[in-house]
Amino acid sequence: MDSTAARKPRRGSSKRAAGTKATKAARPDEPELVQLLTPEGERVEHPDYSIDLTSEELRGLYRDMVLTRRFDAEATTLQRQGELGLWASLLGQEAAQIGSGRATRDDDYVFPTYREHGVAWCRGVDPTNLLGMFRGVNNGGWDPNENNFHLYTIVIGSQALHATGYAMGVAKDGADSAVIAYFGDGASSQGDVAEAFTFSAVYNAPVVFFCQNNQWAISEPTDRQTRVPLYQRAQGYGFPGVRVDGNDVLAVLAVTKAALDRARTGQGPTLVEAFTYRMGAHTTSDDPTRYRRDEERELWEAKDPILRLRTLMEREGHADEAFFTALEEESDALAKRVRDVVRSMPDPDHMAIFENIYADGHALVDEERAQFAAYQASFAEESH
Amino acid sequence: MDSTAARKPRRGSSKRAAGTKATKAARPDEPELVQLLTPEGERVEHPDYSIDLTSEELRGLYRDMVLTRRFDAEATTLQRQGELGLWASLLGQEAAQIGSGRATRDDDYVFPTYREHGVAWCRGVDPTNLLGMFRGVNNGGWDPNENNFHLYTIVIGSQALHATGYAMGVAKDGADSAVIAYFGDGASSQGDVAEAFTFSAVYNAPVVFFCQNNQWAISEPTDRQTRVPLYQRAQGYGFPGVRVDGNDVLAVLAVTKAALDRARTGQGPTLVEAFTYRMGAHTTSDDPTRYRRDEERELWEAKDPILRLRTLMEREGHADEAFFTALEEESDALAKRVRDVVRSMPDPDHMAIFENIYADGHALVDEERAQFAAYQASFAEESH
Amino acid sequence: MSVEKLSIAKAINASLRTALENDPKVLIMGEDVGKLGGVFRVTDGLQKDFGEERVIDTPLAESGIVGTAIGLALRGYRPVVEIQFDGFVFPAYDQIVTQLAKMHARSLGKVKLPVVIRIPYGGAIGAVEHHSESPEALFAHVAGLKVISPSNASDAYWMLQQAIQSDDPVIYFEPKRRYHDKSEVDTEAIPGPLHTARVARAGTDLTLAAYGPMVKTCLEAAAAAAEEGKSLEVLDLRSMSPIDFDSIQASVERTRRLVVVHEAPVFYGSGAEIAARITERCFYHLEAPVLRVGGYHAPYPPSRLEDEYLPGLDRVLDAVDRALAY
Amino acid sequence: MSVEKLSIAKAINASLRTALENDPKVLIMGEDVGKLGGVFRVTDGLQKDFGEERVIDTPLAESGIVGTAIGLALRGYRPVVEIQFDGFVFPAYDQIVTQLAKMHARSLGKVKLPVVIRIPYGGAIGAVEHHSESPEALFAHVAGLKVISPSNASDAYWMLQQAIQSDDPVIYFEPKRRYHDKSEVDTEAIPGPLHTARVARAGTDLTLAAYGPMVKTCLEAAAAAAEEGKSLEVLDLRSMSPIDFDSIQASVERTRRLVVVHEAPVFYGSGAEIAARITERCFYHLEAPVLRVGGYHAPYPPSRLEDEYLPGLDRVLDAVDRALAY
Ligand SMILES: Cc1ncc(C[n+]2csc(CCOP(=O)(O)OP(=O)(O)O)c2C)c(N)n1
Ligand SMILES: Cc1ncc(C[n+]2csc(CCOP(=O)(O)OP(=O)(O)O)c2C)c(N)n1
Ligand SMILES: [Mg+2]
Ligand SMILES: [Mg+2]
Repeated sequence: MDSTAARKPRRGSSKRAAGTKATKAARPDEPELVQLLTPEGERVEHPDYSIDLTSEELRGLYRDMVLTRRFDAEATTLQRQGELGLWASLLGQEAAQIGSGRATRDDDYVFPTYREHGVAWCRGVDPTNLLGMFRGVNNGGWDPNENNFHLYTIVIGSQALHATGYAMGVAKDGADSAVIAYFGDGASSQGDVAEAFTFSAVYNAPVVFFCQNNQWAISEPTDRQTRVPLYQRAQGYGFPGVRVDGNDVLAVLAVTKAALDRARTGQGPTLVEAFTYRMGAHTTSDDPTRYRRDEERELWEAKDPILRLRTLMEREGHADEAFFTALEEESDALAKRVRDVVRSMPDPDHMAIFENIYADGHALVDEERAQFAAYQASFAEESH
Repeated sequence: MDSTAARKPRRGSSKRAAGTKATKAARPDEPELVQLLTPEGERVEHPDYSIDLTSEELRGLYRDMVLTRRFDAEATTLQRQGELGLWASLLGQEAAQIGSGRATRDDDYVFPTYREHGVAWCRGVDPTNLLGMFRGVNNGGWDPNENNFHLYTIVIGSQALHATGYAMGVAKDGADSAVIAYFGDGASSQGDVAEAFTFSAVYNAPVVFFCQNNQWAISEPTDRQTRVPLYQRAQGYGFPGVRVDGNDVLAVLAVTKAALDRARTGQGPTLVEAFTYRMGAHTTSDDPTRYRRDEERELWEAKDPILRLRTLMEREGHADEAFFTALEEESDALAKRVRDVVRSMPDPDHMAIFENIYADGHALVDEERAQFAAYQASFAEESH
Repeated sequence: MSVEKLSIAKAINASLRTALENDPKVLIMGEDVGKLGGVFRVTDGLQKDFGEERVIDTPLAESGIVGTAIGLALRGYRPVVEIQFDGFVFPAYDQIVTQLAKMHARSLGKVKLPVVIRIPYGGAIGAVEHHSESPEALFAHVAGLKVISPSNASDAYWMLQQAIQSDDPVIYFEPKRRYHDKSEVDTEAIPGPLHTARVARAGTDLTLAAYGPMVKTCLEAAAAAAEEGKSLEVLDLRSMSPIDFDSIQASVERTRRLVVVHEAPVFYGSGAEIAARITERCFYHLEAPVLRVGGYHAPYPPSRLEDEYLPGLDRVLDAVDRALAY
Repeated sequence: MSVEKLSIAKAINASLRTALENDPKVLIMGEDVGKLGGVFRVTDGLQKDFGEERVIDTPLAESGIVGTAIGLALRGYRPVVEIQFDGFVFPAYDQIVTQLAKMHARSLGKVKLPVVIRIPYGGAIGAVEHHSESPEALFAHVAGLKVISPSNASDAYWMLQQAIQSDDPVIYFEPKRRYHDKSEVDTEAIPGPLHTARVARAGTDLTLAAYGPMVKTCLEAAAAAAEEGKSLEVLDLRSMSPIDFDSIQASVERTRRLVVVHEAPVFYGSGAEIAARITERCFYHLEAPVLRVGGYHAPYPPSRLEDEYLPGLDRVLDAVDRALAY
């Protein structure tokens, strides 16, 4: 997985002539968005953002997206089989997550919401660790500091403030790391997100706000949250906002890198709105047929993030058949591993209820733990 | 007090030629702001906002500002004398409050924060009613529905949401009333204000957000809240923002009227930033010498809202000496009445603790009321 | 026919429908309450029948929802607000505590805020974090609010009717794990007072006091105890603010023993208030201290542990045994 | 000299200064804490001496303050946050309850959040609405938080030192009406454990348990009672979560009577938890029910009524008499 390995850049043959304005409006009434790879798999240029990736790097991004999608599908299956209580699928958002995730450096810090499985993948979090909370064995199954990837945050918008505070700390430390906070279109309405904008602007904190506008907050379309494009929110707080084609992994990578670079170089926060689509249900508990039409989904299927990269790669010869075959095998292996790990994931010990509530202990917890243990033991005794 | 009485408009002689752009930057680094009356008392034109007032109307505005200032000064004195526990002076903000207050119609609804004594005046709230909460005899001493002027709200920013909800109701009713919410520069940071922006935009609610940027939130200058001018906040939520010279009563009146008209005619919310200055302390408990320099105050003294209108009126002959003399007498009478009312304001009955907690009663309140009464009675008995 | 067997969820839906029909000022507001009909389908069909002006999908911002509901109430509306899950009420906590609860008193009674806040609460549904909490004590402590929770479909229907008709703000906690429990609802009955407890099962040896989801658990415990020859009275409190202490006192004066059961953590929970006040009122009647069964002083655990965390039959019976052992 | 007579406000200031000196990771954050030194001057001079990077004037947004403090703690800082007045903590309630309290457990102990939230609380200062409240129960009910309140300058100094050193989030309630009360502080003492109660006055007939501002009131009551020949023990609880039940129990086993006093409303207040648990622990020792003296179930009243609303000497003695009458 060395998609960022240095290699002499090669020029793609299908790029449009430089200078051609290659931003595209998502809908007739929507503003332009940064795009470097069209839904048809055509490389296009953008006056402000450019990218030049090696074949290996392109293969890396492709592999990330394919494996993430496969992992996600497997998790959905596991939920249907009763192995998970719930799953929040990222289907359709692979480019937004892989493009932005791959834009981060190891020393950057990432604050996800609850759907950032692709970002977790980029950060090196073992995907099976993501499943604990959805299975109900923990509320967060990885060490945030191991990969600078914070725990999933369910209370919408909260993490935007944590990211801002963390970034304030980075600045205090004089480090040139950056911080990235993920949230959704729905989350944009929460006061906490607005306060994060205010704090980050006032303290010029090195943070990127990465909003995946997947058009829906459960059953509510984006027009229930805003009447203008979300990226424009930033300017009123004094920092730039940019809308990127969230299904274009190249554009997302380029735009996020630029935003992280701004942060690193003391230029403060940026809001990136990745314009994408939630192809599946909100979660496995949701039934989107109640509130949206199939046609919309079909429209977005034509903009699939993986397909368009594959078209480019095939046309430009960035990968051969062997690569795709091997990747398929790798996907199967990943799915199998995920399945096996989840199925054998033990339930936590009952006493875990009383663990980690406090770092320095609490008399009442000690008392209740002891009572609980005695109570449990009484059953054991009875059954003797 | 008929400053809005209809009369044939008369043209002032000192207006600059139409078309001359008459916006002025407040500081070199600040953007332009709408101004119709310069600090020197010169009438100027603005391409987007115009106003034509009769002499009587000008006298009305002048009288409002003078009486408000006098009332405010009297309240400050009363606090020093121990008659009030606290006072939040509006000194310096008379134009922002009278201009906007006089822009409202009777059927409009006003949500103040805690410093809108001038707006209260315009709404017809007896000024002595404002003093109850500062004296400590009640938490709000007027009936909000009598003058469509809500109670003062101390928890910063909360009322922006109440105003938005109220405006949503106005729209539901099909009424053409408008709603205006007052808050400060500091309040702009509160999540509630941002959420009010979101809700009002999404529902196209007929509400005007009137932010008095008096440069300070207690000891914090505005750059602790934002790094760009506050009126710009609105555009990111999809509605217009405008900065007006908050010490220019004519410009404030014109800009607020226009914003209220937008609301009335189904064009949704507007943010008006009245650029002004808190000439006094935050409240009588505050000591601004700890955090700001006298020079700043002096600078703003030169922009006094009352003086500039008087200069205009005198130069253009809108009022004679008799008017000013009579007004002085009226001021003295008002001050005396305020003093007398406050000094004889009775303490509330002890049993008031238990009143109005619920509209429909609550068993525990009844029980505690009875216990309290018995307890109080036991002292009475003892002293027999 | 006015008597129907309904689930609690359907009873709430019917109650909202009745309210929307009877009073044009009633509004439903919340996240996903419209087309989706709420994540529990409690508002199913209401937007279709009453339109977007009365059944309002709101932006994703709880403070905004409650804050604008207050404004709508000031304009004469009677908003019924849905908070999607217990754990998401906290962004609205400031508006609820500092504004909704206090405005009637602040205005010396001039302003009334007939706002109902519906909150599906409690655990045992296998959910992820923040979806299984019981925060009722955090509202009951605050003067100006009324806090209630039905345990059955009939109460779900009628208590909601009464809450909507009340001129006070009411927090209406819905026992989400019982949403599908069915019982008879007479939509033409004349309901008793809202804030009174109900004897759900009569008994002589000990009183179990509960509300919401724990009433059923207590009834099961009483049935189990009956087989061992113990006669437990079960009180369905229905209201956590005010609490019907008179009814609890009357019961305890007969049974002389009291166990309070709730899902919420015991520490600073409603059981504490009941224990303290009933001990004061019944000091010479009590044969045993009032015992409490509830959640531990711990965050609600991951769902695979919730059965151990939540008060179940066994833990209730254990407390009963301990109380009877005095 | 390490022993000095300081007011509570000055002791807190000294404690913050010590913390800033000893640990470069300690930060002070809040509204007006910088140049102004806070509205009570508790942070006076700190920004001048430690700079704007360590003593931070924040935007006017409490959720933002606590939320960014959490982020700073994740980065290794130890933020000490000031909430300007009790009534303004609620916008931050969501961050405190759903994030600050739960992140250590959520992360299975991987993440520690050493954040202290200082809240001047309580009444009797003649203030306007929202400036006189006692919301401690709303925090103590929540697992993951620790809640403390000093009653004197020495505790103010040392308990804050210990709170800042703790790896847990601590809500530190400052008895604002006692800010100017002076007593001796030994800044080189070795403090006892943070969450233990202290016998503020020994006695034999009845125990008065209190914390924060009410300790002084109870001591005055005990002095007055002594003149009537009644010997009251006064316990300064110091900590509302955890509560040092062992010490209360030990005291009550001797005195056999307990009255709990706090400014907060009695209904669902800390007195309820203490009454319930102590009654359970001391059922056979108690000669009278545990009585509670506190605020009524009412919004904090306008200041001209606060003397009637707040528990004062007379109301404490009245409860003492009632308890002794059993
Ligand atoms: C404070 C809060 N309120 C409500 C919810 C319930 N909820 C979970 S996800 C969601 C919609 C989120 O939409 P969006 O921010 O667009 O993210 P997406 O799910 O589309 O990725 C809602 C309402 C929550 N988790 N937190
Ligand atoms: C939620 C909340 N936090 C803190 C305070 C304390 N406080 C009262 S006024 C004030 C400053 C307000 O500044 P601004 O909004 O600019 O209004 P101004 O006082 O300048 O009119 C603060 C911090 C409060 N009232 N409410
Ligand atoms: Mg979304
Ligand atoms: Mg200000």
